[in-house]
Amino acid sequence: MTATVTSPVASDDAQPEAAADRRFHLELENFNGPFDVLLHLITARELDITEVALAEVTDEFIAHLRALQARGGDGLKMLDETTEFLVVASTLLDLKAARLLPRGEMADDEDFELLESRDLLFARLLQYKAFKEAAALLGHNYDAESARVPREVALEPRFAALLPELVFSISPEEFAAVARKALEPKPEPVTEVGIGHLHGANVTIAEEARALHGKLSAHGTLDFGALIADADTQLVVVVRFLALLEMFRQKVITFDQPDPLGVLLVSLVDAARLDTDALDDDYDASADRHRLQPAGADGEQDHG
Amino acid sequence: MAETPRIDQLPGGLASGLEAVLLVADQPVSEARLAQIFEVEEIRITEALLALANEYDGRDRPRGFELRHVASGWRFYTRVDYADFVSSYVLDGQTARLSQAALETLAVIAYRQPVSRGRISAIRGVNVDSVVRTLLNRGLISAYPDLGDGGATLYQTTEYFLERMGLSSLEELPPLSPHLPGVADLESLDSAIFDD
Amino acid sequence: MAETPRIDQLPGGLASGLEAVLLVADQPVSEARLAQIFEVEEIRITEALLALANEYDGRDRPRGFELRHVASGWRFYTRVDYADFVSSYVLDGQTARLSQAALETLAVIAYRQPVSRGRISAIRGVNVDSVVRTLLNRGLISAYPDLGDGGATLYQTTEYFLERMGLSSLEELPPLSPHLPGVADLESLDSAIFDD
Repeated sequence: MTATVTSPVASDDAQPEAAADRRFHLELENFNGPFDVLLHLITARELDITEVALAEVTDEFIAHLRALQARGGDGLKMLDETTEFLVVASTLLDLKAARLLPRGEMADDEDFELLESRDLLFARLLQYKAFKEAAALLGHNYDAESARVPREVALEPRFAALLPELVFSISPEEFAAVARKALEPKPEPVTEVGIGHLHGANVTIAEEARALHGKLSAHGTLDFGALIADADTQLVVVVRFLALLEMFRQKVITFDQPDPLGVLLVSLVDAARLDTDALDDDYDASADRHRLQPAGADGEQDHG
Repeated sequence: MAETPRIDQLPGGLASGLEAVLLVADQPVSEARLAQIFEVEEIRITEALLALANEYDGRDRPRGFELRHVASGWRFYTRVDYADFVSSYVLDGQTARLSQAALETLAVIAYRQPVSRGRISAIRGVNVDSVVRTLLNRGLISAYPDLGDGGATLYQTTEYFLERMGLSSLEELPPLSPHLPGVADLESLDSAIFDD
Repeated sequence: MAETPRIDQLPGGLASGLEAVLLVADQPVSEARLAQIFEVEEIRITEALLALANEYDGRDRPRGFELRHVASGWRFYTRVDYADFVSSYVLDGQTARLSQAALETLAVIAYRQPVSRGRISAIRGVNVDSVVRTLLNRGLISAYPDLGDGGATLYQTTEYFLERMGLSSLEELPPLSPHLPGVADLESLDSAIFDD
């Protein structure tokens, strides 16, 4: 039991034909989110976590994501789950893409970024793995302790009688008020896990697109490094990259990359085409429009 | 019973088994019940308990606890010689006032009785074990008679509670507002929480 | 202390006195507190408790109870061997198992406390609201005292958590996997990406 992770399909190992069939089919409910799935995919292949065959894992992970989306269900919860998976999936995709490209020298910042995002993903995965192992230990302790029951019984009458006479002067009405307060449904604590932490408090694709649009309008053509020079977190970098992809789709800009892994040049072609409202619709669930969740989804939280 | 009872296959045997069960017994346990638990004849239970009680009274030293047979069964009690020390433990830090937590818990029990600790915890959002014990010790609540269904212990308020509130019956408790969730809603709330 | 402590004048002496007090205790009792009650040096308490625990473990037979040091003090527990019989007598929330999600969340809180739900979610990659609620109800975690800075609620493990895990203190938690980057690195990792 060193670094193994309990596999929900471990029973398959007993069947040779199941082992041959490496296709991805899992009981989704058995998993605890993207890291759990990723860990499973890696351990199912008996791979060293630091040398993951990214291409294979990525494909299966994306398949899993599709299955997750197809499952449907409670709107906000789905959104949470899906976005968590998306972060992992997009990082994996990034890495897979990098693998497919010819290996070159470490040319510039983007390479470092790619490495960084890989390291970040692995760091998070390792971290999750460590906690999962700790959880197994705690679970073991918890179960073992369940076999012992502590003594906790009411006081013997002779000692109970020693207790100082209770000062208990509350009117029935006051008492009812206490009951009312205690029985009232508690307001749900504010959820901190919207997609807020994905985009940071206030990083949105639409906003970043507007900002990029502004920069490009001023300079015409800029390389990617320059566009992210003032980004203070990885998140902003990621969001700007997504924004650029969107702008490319809207034919606002074009890309040019003369050399493999070389400088990525971004040029403005048609400034008027930019439609940031569409970006809000697609990405920004904290805006007023909620296209990603069914209208009136239950349990919607107030982010504020 | 042709087979050796399970308890006789354990190192401490019936004596230790009885010690274990009685240690956590909140009220006296009858010999019949113990016979059922250990799957042995009642006479063996009686003999074993008498031997234990005897042992505690002084085979090597009088223990700090004694095993006594009271009305409905057997229970551990502290030995009277050490009452001073026990009192000073019990009285240390005791106040004459009910804490806010105790009062709220009492209110939940009063309006939802009979109710289990699990349900109270779910309603209050915190573990209530120690507060429930305080209320028991204060005589404000008592365990609801065992339904024999193996379910969790349920709690209810006592006559003393009514006395202290100046009420003659529970019906005199002021009604709560109509928008509070009914018992049915709480059921589903609980299962949502405990199935997690 | 020139005079002989009162407890030494009683037939059973300190050992029996400790048995009596611990019998009424409904939570772990610290050695310091026992020293105060019996008016003897703490070291004598420690030695006496260790000797008692040892004796229960099997001088003549393993007793049905054991004396254990958990959380911040000593407490009587039933011995594991008799768990089947004890559980057929008491069936309570005690034995309800924790889900995988609850255990993972508990692990993150135990090792990263005090920690916000946002941070836990970031580490586990999923929303943890309902699991945190379950753990609060079970009394395994509690809200960290509000820092008054308007920040998110932080959570920490409770004394009861230590008891349930059979630990004397958080320091007894086994170290996290050795492959893991240093704690400091992860802190910065967390805050770099997930601070909201």
